[in-house]
Formats: sequence, structure tokens, C-alpha cells
Amino acid sequence: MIEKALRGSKKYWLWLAFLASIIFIGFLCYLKQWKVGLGITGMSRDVSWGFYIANFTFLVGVAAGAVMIVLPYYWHNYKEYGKITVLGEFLAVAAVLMCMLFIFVDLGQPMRALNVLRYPTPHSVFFFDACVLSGYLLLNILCGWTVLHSEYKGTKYPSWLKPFIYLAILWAPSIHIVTAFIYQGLPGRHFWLTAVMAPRFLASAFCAGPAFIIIAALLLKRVANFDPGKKAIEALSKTVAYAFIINVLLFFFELFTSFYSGIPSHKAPIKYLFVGLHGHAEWVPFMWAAAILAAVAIILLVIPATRKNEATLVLGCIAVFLACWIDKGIGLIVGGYTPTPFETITVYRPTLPEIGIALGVWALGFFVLSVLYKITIEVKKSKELVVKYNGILFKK
Amino acid sequence: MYNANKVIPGIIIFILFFTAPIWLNFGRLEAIPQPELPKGEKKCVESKEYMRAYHMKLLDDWRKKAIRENQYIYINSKGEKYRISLQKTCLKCHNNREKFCDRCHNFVITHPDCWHCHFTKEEAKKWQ
Amino acid sequence: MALPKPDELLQNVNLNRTPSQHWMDIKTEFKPGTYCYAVEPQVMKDLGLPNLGSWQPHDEKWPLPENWKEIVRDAIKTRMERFRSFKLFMDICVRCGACADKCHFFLGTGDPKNMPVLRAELIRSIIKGEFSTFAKLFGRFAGARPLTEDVIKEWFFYFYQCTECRRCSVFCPYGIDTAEVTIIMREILHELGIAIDWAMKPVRFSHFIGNHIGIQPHTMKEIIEYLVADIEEITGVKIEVPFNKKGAEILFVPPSGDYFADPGIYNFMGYLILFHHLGLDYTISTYASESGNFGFFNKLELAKKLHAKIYEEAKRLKVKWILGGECGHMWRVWHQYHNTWYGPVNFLEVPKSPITGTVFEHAKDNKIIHICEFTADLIAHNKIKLDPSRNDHVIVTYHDSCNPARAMGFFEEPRFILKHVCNNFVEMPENTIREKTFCCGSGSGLNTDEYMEMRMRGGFPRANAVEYVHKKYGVNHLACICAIDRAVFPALMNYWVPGVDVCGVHELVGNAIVLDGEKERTTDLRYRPLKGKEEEV
Amino acid sequence: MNVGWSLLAVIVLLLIPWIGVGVLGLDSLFGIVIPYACFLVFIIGLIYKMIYWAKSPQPFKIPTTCGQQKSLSWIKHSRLESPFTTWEVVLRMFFEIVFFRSLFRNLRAELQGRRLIYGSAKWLWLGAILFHWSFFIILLRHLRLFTNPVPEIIQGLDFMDSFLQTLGVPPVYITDVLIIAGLTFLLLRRLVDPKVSYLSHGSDYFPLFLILSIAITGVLMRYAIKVDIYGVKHLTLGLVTLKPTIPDVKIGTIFYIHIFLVSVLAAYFPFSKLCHMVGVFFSPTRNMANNNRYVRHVNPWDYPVKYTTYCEWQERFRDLLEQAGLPIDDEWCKEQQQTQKTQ
Amino acid sequence: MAIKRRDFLKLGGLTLVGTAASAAVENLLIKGEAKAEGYTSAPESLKGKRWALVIDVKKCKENQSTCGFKCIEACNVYHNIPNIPDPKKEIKWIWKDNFEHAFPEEGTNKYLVEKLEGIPFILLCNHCENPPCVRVCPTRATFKREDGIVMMDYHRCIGCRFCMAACPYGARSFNWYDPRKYLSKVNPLYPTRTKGVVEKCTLCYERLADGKVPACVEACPAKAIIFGDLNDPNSEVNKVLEERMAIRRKEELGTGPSVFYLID
Repeated sequence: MIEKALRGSKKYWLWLAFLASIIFIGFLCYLKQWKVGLGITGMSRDVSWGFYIANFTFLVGVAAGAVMIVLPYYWHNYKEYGKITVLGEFLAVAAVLMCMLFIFVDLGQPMRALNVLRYPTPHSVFFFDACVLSGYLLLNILCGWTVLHSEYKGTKYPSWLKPFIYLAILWAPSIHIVTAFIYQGLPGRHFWLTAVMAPRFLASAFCAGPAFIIIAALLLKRVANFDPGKKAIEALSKTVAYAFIINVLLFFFELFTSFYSGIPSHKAPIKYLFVGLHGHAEWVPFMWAAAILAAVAIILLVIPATRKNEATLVLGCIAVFLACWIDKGIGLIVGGYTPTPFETITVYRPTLPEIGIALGVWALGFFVLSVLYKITIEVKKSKELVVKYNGILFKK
Repeated sequence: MYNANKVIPGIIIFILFFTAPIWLNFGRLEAIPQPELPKGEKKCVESKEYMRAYHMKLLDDWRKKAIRENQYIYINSKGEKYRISLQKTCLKCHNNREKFCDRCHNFVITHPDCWHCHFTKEEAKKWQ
Repeated sequence: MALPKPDELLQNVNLNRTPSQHWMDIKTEFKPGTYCYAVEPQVMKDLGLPNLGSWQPHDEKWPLPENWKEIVRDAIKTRMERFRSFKLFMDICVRCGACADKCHFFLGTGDPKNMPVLRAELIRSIIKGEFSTFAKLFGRFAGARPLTEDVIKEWFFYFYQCTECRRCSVFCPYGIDTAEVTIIMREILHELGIAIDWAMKPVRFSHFIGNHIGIQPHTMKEIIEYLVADIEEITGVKIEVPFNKKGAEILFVPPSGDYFADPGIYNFMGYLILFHHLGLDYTISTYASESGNFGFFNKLELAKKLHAKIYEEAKRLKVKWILGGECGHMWRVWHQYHNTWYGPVNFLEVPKSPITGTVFEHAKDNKIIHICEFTADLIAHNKIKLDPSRNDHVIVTYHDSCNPARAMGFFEEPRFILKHVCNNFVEMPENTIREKTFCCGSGSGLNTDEYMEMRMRGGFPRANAVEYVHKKYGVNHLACICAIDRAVFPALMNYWVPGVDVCGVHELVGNAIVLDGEKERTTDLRYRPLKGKEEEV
Repeated sequence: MNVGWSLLAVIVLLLIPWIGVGVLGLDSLFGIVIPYACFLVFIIGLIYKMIYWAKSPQPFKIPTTCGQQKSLSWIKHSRLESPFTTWEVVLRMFFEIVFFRSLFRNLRAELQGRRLIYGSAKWLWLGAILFHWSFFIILLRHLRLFTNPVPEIIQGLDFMDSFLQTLGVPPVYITDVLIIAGLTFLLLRRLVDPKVSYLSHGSDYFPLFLILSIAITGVLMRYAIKVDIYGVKHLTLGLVTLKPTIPDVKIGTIFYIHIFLVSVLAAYFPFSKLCHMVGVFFSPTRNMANNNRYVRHVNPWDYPVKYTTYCEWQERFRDLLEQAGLPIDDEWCKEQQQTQKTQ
Repeated sequence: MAIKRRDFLKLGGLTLVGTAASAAVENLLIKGEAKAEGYTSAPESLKGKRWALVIDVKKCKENQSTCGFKCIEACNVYHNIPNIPDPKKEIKWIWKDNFEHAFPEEGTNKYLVEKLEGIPFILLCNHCENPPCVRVCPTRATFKREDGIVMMDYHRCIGCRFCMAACPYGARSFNWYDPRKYLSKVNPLYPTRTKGVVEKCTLCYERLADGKVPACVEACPAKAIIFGDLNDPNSEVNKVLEERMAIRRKEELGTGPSVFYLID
């Protein structure tokens, strides 16, 4: 089936070339990082994780979010999702791949990356995260590819796949729970030390992932003549709306706990992020942008008319995606490290090469995603057998 | 023979490719370097043969024992004791990286990353 | 020799089960329906070829000549010296098995010796066992075996069970072409006097009379005049057909199947309507009255003999260039062999369409053009008046005939024509069309009735794909550009997919062309009512 | 059966240098004489093979066309699948040899009841790519033992290949892992797939076992049973500079086993299916352009054939032709007779 | 013929196998490999169950003008710690800070702050009893030794910096650059680090092995840093802690620091 990705229109190749050029720029930045060290980033002794890990955290959510389609389709036999299920599975593949790459570029000694598997350390959440991420990647490749291949062959997927599909469904939340555990189990990081971290991660995952699929499916409808099905999009947009509202609610619970209890160390990070602290307000505009986006998203997604309108739905989904990206990405990381263990503030700002590398990773993810989606759509089209010949669609 | 115009160049390319090692050395072959052994010292912690083949493994074992098991003394096959330390023990005798280590390593192209952290006295002078 | 029912036929076919015995130990069984009858000795004598007298493959003892081993060994050696392809293919196969499930005979029989790799191994093992001391020493371990009479029987069985369709060659990482091996193996068998009747009789006809069916010139003219009468009845237009016309611009050579047998005749009517519509200055020859070439299925020398007539005729009639009809293996021969055999063809001119002025640059040396290339060019330049709705009673799918597909690269031209002459065109599943197309199961001279079971098996993969579009999209016509296809598909479709008719591309062209001064048509060329005209008929 | 004998053959081959060097101390036989001899056999054997093939002409132009031919200007011609010019043929061959394009097309047919279905089947392609590319890179990488100084590019290759420092010291070569994975897959496939298993000879298993044991001895030598690599390079450099010496320091026997197996492979190469390495370049269905109507291909052994000429045919049907009102052309026959006479 | 050949092969094979087996006993393949007798620790090495440091804050206050913070300097020199100008990329094993930063949760207690104003607090890795950094390390590159030292294995560290996120004391530093460029004085007896690994105070494990106390302890002219085994009831540290009042950083996190600050 891979050969289907090797034949495409000029637009398809231009898009891939565009992504490849960004990947190349990212790669050049990475070469510099390789040579000089992580010193080229904005990270510091006090804020020792930054943009890379922020994107990683967010993307784990996107990967896990795909389960919102997979689960109803396989578990509840919700047929409407038939056309987009593989899209969800492949989104998970691309997102997990990006996650792994973000971790990889964040490592000080990348060539030793596999040490994680060589010295398995059950008490480290990171080890578990490596395991669940690679497991999820393999499961989604297996399930997505086998299901698509069966469609290509014109048969139902083989019965041996069922257990793997169910396993993948169970596995999806686990990747995000484990990722939350990376943060929420650390003593001395007040912003992270909260039990709602995992549920909040899940909620944001279950809105950001499906939001992306809605955007992608509607885009494919325009550029690739692919029909995701009206009902599927409607159902999925409801999922996004509910999950996002829960996400925002959970954030308010956090606010309540911090400010009603009045514990200074718990208030400090939130103050820093939203109003500034000790004269530092570097991330305030971003956090308010996220808040406004969230408000817009809720309005667009809750009102049925705007939710059912494709244009406003896409806007709402973009707002959800961006709001989650700011909030769960960079807001989470910076908030966790600020103030420092000495109650001082060390400012973190990503540097240009750092952003370049991150863009490169995103571009690589989109490259893989584009190729996988291209294959999917071609396979689905090849089943139609009624052939587009010299631009004219022949039907019986 | 038919298609000689293609087959003969093909054969020549084939010969050139598989005899490349001979041509690659042509006119640039360097003498095989001899590592300079420490003066005054007659023996290493183990036999010459063993050290030549296994020194890297020995160093790796040393590290694990010293760092992870707090065992700082190595007792060799003859029962002699050595303090485990690359800086203090090995480099005491083998104090010239260029003339000892690098000669062999550059010759056979093995570039272990020891020197990222460890160093000889001589070397330190350069980047101080 | 009762043919089993379609469902029974496949019952014992399992592509993933292999016999417990080593293939070298399995003796060939000649069951009725799975082999072709041996050639009559007179046919061979007439053509000056060696023969074994009267015998049949199922005979326990074949009347091989005394020195048969020597003949075979010499024949192999000669072929090795003459054909680099053969020599190379004997050496470089790594038995990766990529070709294994590509052969339609394997898919229809499950017989491992029908895997192209083992089919070639039938001779490869002999070359090792007879010519290589090393391999002889290691025997079966190295895949070597001695030459015995059973081997000859096996060769006969399996090399007359390859339709030279080249599908395996598409998938082989080294391009090993079993068709090439089969061609050479049939030549080697020929040297012993072994051939099949059904493939040799047409050769004799073609050699002495001019076409495979043995239609004599006056009969040919009569048949065509009948067809012209039919056309007049259907369209109201009287068409003139020029025979042996000196000084015509184009010599048109169709396969004899097109003016002799149903459904080829409708295709021929299509050609005539097209030429008349264009007012083309062409001629048909009663001497070079065959574009197909059964010689090719027996021996390359015979193939060369049969088509030499076309060039003499072109020279004699002083035409500018040659136009060929819709035929499969004919185009393999015309495209890949003619120029080597008969070139340089400097008594003709570079083909140029007199209607559109297009110069067929790609055929500038050989000066022969496929009628689909010619018609596609006309349609592209809007030179034909077409009414595709006249084919609305037809839902058509297109079968890429093996030889034009894999030995010529002929994919778009016929599709382009179909697209313009009918409104309902559906492709078969992608892995069964274009370069991956399946043979009709009876190519290379195997379309004989005594071979019916094997034909149905070999045609199964193709029929299966047709069945798929028939059930899913109601496809009722299978268009093809091969005379053998048109001859054998009706039986195959009748067996596997009843309800699908077979037609040529130009039959549909003939239906769609709006002739000047024609009456309103109510039927197609087969006298079947057009859509919406059912009551008028 | 075939499998067992192949394995046994490789084990025997393994024991020869083990005993030869380990017990009998025939270092120079196994370190110098046999490698030289086998390398010569390899080179001369393959040259012989190429000349052997080239001695036979390719009489006809028979490319397998897997894509649209070049015909009418407005029809998109498939350059790679149906090459028309030499340049396109070169491209086709390049993709064939470097990326195994034909194998990439592979399908898997399954018969389900009365339905044939075709699945995508890229595993063979992947296994073959892994194996061949790894083998090629390993071969290039070994130049570090045959050149002094080692070209930068080879050093770079070595660095990239050993980029993962995971299995401790020395860092693991990625190609080592991949070649063993690829070979294992190819071997398992031959054993497990009933079709491939049925058509395999012993001589198909033997090279797999042989190359696998070469890879394994190499890996062992690097990671477990170490040898004095300085001494090894003494020997190997001596070989390529034609001043062969056995170094004073004894190199471990495993090295001699490795080099002996490589020598056997080299000597076996030209006389087995492995010659597909050069053979693929000769394949007429891939290395010829699909343009016989455009450029004439000449068959050197072509000979004239006797066919029924027009005049013979006209004589036979003269009456019938006249009755049917078809023209008679005696002029032509006269002309033909005259030209025959003048010849 | 075939059978004969097989028999021959079998016979030949058996002989070869036999010879090889006896040869293998002679350790043919691994010629030259020697087996070490073993490893041990030196008799003079200091042995303890839980090493600890007690820092006499009072003495620090008294001597800060004269001592020149020899403890820090000695450590830096001994361990080849680079002097990186950018505070964001600094490497620190042992350093000084004020009370509010060292004990931020006490920072709102203005009386205590007033009392401890101006005192340099010497900060370093606490070698916790229950170290979060060890818990999170995915490769066990940082681990706790039997004698209580929280150790770093730079050969294994992948530079993920999870330990830095986990350490509530900011005791860990990451090599953002190659540290060698920032070295002015080099101790040839101790290696440097490479870029991309995390490092921190190792309580001079290799000095202990040689029977010496940590460099900072040795260097302090006022003897303000006391080193000893917390598990040994007779050790100096235990005696001091029994007599005087000591606090530990972020006690409430349950990490059990092994560094005590005497504040009375």
C-alpha cells in the first residue's frame, strides 16, 4: 500500500516538499545543538525543561485523543466513524512519533537514548512512559495498518486483531495518565503536585485529538475529495465540546484549591502565569490568549448552530487545539519551574534554534501524517472502482 | 562477445570497485604507527595480549565496580592489586595520549568517547 | 471430460498447501481437460518440421527418436548461445518466490509447478544436471537432476500450460521472464517433433493460405461483404471496402478472428464504419490477411515466416504505412520482433494520420501503428462524430490484454477511446488491471476445447475480477483488444460470470460513430436494441 | 533435509579454520593464502561469468513494460516503467538495483472460497532491502581495515553506523543488527512459507547460513570474543598492500574463522545464484528501452526464412481471385523474378 | 552413490566435531583472555552506613570575611567544575545563598529571617535518605549507594533532566555546553564531564575510598563542616546533632536530607 504515497498530484508533492524543507531547517538547527549542546536553547539550570517537553506533553494528548473515535467504532459499533477511524489511528501514530522525537531532541546524550530500555527501571515514570509510548505506537501502526489493509483487500479485518484493538483502546488513556504522573509525583513542584493533573490531561486530550481530526477530515474533504460523513463530524464535535468544558472546569478547580487555601507556594505559579510575579510577566499574554481562545471555543462549540456549521466548527476546533497547546504545553512547563526551589524567578524563553528544531519535529510529524492519510484516502478511493479518468468521474 | 561497449566498462567498474582498497591506499599509504609504550614501566595490569584485545572491556568493568559497587581495588590474574582509576592509575604510566592511545585508535578508527571527560596532564595544558 | 461445476473446480485448490513429495519425484499425470492434443504428423511434414508420427500425450511411452537426449542437449546449447536472456535467466534466479502466486495457472490449480519459478526450474534443473559437473555432484541439493523421458513429458505439460503472459516478469526483481523460457522450451520440444495440434494447424493455414482459419481470398471477400450488408441494414449507409488496392495510403491488417468469428465480426464492423466515416484511403489484403501469429506460439522462425507476407504485401501495394487491428500477441510480435526481423523498413514512410496530420514519431522506424493509437488520436482531435449514448445499454469494463500491456505498454489509448464512446466505464480492481492484468487463460495457442478445464482454471483470476464488478456495478460487457480474448472469453464468462458479453473496443466505436446520412439507429451492431429504443425493434 | 545439510556444511566450514588455526597453527594458510586465492576466484569467476553471458547476444528487444508506452504526445508516458530513451533505462535500472522496485510491487494472493483477494506484501522487499543495504554498508565500513589513512567518508560512515551507544562499549553497529534481522527474516520465510519452502534447494539455504555465520562471527568478535584489532589491521593492510604478513601477536581464532567464511563466500559467489549481483545488470527485460518501433534492434544471428510469397500464393488462388473479382498482379511477380535473377 | 556421499560427510562431520570439542576446552577462541581474580575495596577507605554533613552556620557567619569560602573553592578545583559566567547555565556542586532562598517556606517568618539575616548558607546535594532524583531516573544513572551517597554515573546518564525536575533543592546541574572551555585550573587526578549529562556533589566518593574526608570538609579553615556517619552513634555528627539545634531544608517533603544546618 505504501506505493500509494509515491504517486500524487503536484499539490501533494509541493506540500511534502514544503514540510521537507522545514524538516531540513530543523535538522540543521539540531546539528548545531548536537555540536554545541543544549546550551543553544533557552533552558537553564532552573527551568531545565522547556519547549520540547511542552510539545511532547501536548502531543501525547493528541495521540491519546484518537481513542475518542476508535472506542465508539470498535466497542460500541458506532458505524458512522467507519471512515475516520483509520484517520484517528494514524494521527496517533504521527503524534506518538513526534512525542518520541521531542524527547529525543531534549536528551543531552541522545545516542544513549536506548539506555532506558537497556536498564529497565520500574520505579521511574519515564521508563514507563517510554514503554507505553512505544507500545501505543506499535499498537496503532498494527491496528491502523491491518484494518486499512483489510479494506484494501476488500475483506473484514482478521479476528486476531480484535484483542489488539481492545488493548489499544485501553492503552490510550494509559499513555496520558503515565505522562501526567511524570509531573504530578514530584515533591517540591507545587504547580504540578495535584491529583487532577491526570484527569485534566485526559480531558484536554479528548478534546485536542478529536479537534485535530475534525480539522483534518474537513480539510481532506476540500483538498482530496474525501467525505468523512456528516454524522461522524457532528458526533465528534460534541465529544470535543464536552471534553473541553470538563478541561476548563478542572482548571477552575485548580484555581479554587490554590486560592481558597491561600497557600503561597500554590498561588505563586498561577500568579506568575496570569498576572506576573516579582516584576516578571513574560508569559501573561500567552496565558490570556489561551483563556480567550477557550472562551471562543466554548461559545462556538456549545451553540448547536455554530457547532453544525463547518466553518465555525473548524474555528472552534482550532481554538480548542491552540488553547490546549498553550495551556498544557508551555504554560504547564513554565508554571512548574517558576518559581524555582529558591522562590526566585528564572525567565525561560525559547530561542530561535530551539523553535526551529521544534518546528522540524512538527513538520516531520505532519509529513508522516500526510503520507499515512494519503495512503488511507487512496485505498478508500481505490475501493470505489469508479474511476476518475482525465478529470471526468465515470459512474454507472 | 556482444555489447562489449557496455560490458567491458562494466567489468572495469566491477574490478575497480572490488579492488578499491588497493587503489584507495595508492600514493597515500602511511606507515603502520607503533604506539609508544611508557618508558620505565615493564608491565600493565594484565598481560599484553589481554590488554590489547580487552582493555576497553576491562575499563568498563572497572567503572561498574568502582562507581556502582564501591570496590576500588582490582586484583589481577597474578594477585597484584591496583587502584581503579583511569586518571590516577592508567594515565599515570600511559601519560601520552597522542603517542600511545591515539596511534592505534586512529589507525583502526575506533573513537571511544573516553576523552570527552578523561584527559592526560599534557592535554589539559592545551585547553586550560 | 465433463467439466466440473465452477464451485467444484476450486475445491481442491489451496495456495498454501504443498505436496509432501519433492517436486522432482512427482510424475506428470495427463488427465483429460488439462492438456492439448499432440500435433498431427502431416502438419509437421507440410511445414518441413520433424515429427514423432501419431501419438498422444497420455501414451505411456512416447515415440521419441533414438538420439532424443542428444537433440535436446544440442537444442539447449544452441539456445544458450543464441539467447542471452535464456542463459541469464537460468543463472540468476534466487528463488525468492515473489513470482509464486502471480501466475493465473497457479492461482487456478494450486499446482506448485505452475509457480513461474518452478516452471523455469524444470529446465534449470536439467541444465545443472546435464552441463554442470559441480551441480551434478550435489544433485538435488543444488537443484540438479538428470534428463529422462519423464522430464520431456513434464516439459510438454507445463510449457504448454504457460500462456506467455509475462505477469511474473513484472514482479521478478531480476525481470526473469517465464514467457521467454516458455518460448525457448517450446522450440526445444519442437526439435523433437513435439507440438500441439491446435497451435500448429493455424500455422499451416496461415503459411499456405494466409490466415489461421484458412479462409480463402474469395471467401474472405464474401464474409466482409456480408458484414457490409449488415452495416447497411443497421445504419442505412453503404460502405465500400477496398481489397488489394494498389497505391492506397494505408495497409490495414486485422486478425482473422475479427472477420470470422462472433464477437470479433462486430469489432470488424466497427473498423469499417470508422474508416468509412473518415473516408480513409486504405486497403485490406487477401494475401496478408492475418495479423495474428500462431507461429510465435511454436517457434520464432515460424513466426517470422508468417508475418513476412505483410511486408511483401505492403511493398507490392506501395502503401505508405501499415495499420494493425486489435490483437494481443500480434502486437507483441509487431512491436518487439518485427523491426528486428524485417527492418530496416525503408520502403514505407513514417506513419502520419491523413486526418489529423499527427506524425506517429514513436513508430518512425517500423512504420506500423495500432488502430487504437490511430483512433485515440482522431478522438483527441475531435475528428469523429460520436454519440456515446448509443452504448448506454452497455456497462463496460476493460481487460488489458497481456501482450499489449506487458510487452508494449498499451494502457491509456484504449481507455481513452472507451471513455469517449460510452458513458458507463468501470475499472476492475486495481491489482488485476494494467501491468498486473490477468491472462484470459487460453493465450499462446491454448484456446482449444480439449483443454477446457485448464482454460477455466487459468482464466479464473480474470473472471473473478469481472465477477466482482459485475456484481457490484452491473458490468455487462468486457471490452478487450485481443482476438484470442474475444475467442475465449465468451466461454470463460459463460462458465464463471454468466451475463457478461465480450466485445472489442472498436465495436463500441462503431456503435457510437454518427455516419453522414445514416438513418436513426435502433439497434447496435449486434442487432440488440439501443437503450430507449426497445419498443421500436 | 536441505536445511539440515546446508547448516551442517556451514558448521563444517566453521570447524576447518577453528582446527586449522587453533590446533594446527596454520595462520598464514588461513590468513593469507586462502583469502588471496578466494578473492582471485571471486574476481576472475565473476568476470568469466559476465563474459559468458555477454558471449550470447540478446536477439530481440523484450523489455517488460509496466507502464504506459510513449506514443501520442498528449498521453502521459511512464518513464520508469516503460523507458523510451537510454537515460530512462538507466533510471529504471537504478531504481531496480538500488530500491528493488519490482519487489516493491509485490502482492499476496489469497483464495477465499471463490474469491481471489490481493494483499499488499512488502515484507520480502523490506527484508531484502535490510539485508542488501546492510551488507553493502558493512562492506564499505570494512575499508577501515584495508586503508591507511582511512578516507574521511568511511570514517563518517562508521561514525553514523555506530551512533547508538546502547549496548555498552564498543557502540553497536546499527547495520549489524539490521543484517541479522534481515537474514533471519529471509531464512524464516524460506522455512515457514510453504510455497517458498517447497521451491527452495539446499543451495538456497546454504548462502543464508553462510552469510549469517559471517555476520555472527563478526558480531561476536566485536562485542564478546575480542581480538587484537591492531593486529588484525596489520594483517588486512598487509593483504591489500600485497605485502602479506602474519602479525607477531596472535590474533584470536575467531578472526580466522570470520575471514575463512568470507573467503568461502567469495569463492562460492560466481558459481551460484549469488551471481545475480552482476547478473541483474544484464537482464534484458529491464535494461532495454521500449522503443523497437522507433529504433531498430539488430539480431546478429538473424537468418532469412522461406515463406509463401505473393506470387506463390497468387498462383495457388488465381482462379478463385479472378472469380471473386479480386485484382491479379503479374507485374509484381515478374519484377520479383527479375530481381531474383540479378541477385 | 548419494548414500555413500552422505555417509562420508557424516563420518567427516563427527571427526571434526570431536576434534573441535577437545580444542574448545583449550579455550581456543578466547586466546589471551585473562580472568581477573576479583575486586575489593581498599583497607584504608572510609566506611559508613549513612554519610552526613553538619554545617555550623554560626561558624560560617563568624568566619565569612576571612575564610574566603575555601569549601566552595576547594570543591570547584578538586572536581574541575567549570566557571560559566551565565548564571542560567551554571554548574554548581556547592554554593552559598541566603536563608530565605535556602529555606523559602520559612521566609514568611520575619523574626527568624531577621535572626538569620546575613548568614551564608552553604548549599549542596542533600544526599537524601529518600531521594526523589533517584526515584525518577529512567536509567539508574543516579543511584543511592549503600553508604548513603547519592551517586552519579556519567557514563549512563542520557541527559533527560528528570532528576533536575524532581530535586526540590536545586542541587543538580546540567552540562549545557562542553565544560572544558570554562576551566581555568585543572586537577589532572579527576576527570571533567561531557556536555549533555547532569552532575552534582558526590560527597567526594573517591576521596572516601582513599581514606580522606570530602574536600570541602578538609578545606574549611573554621572546621565549620563536620563529616561523619549518621548511623554510627559515636560519630562526631551524631554528637553535635544531639547537643545542638539543627534544621534541614524542606523537611516537609519527606526526602530526609543528610545535610544539617546548626542554627543555634
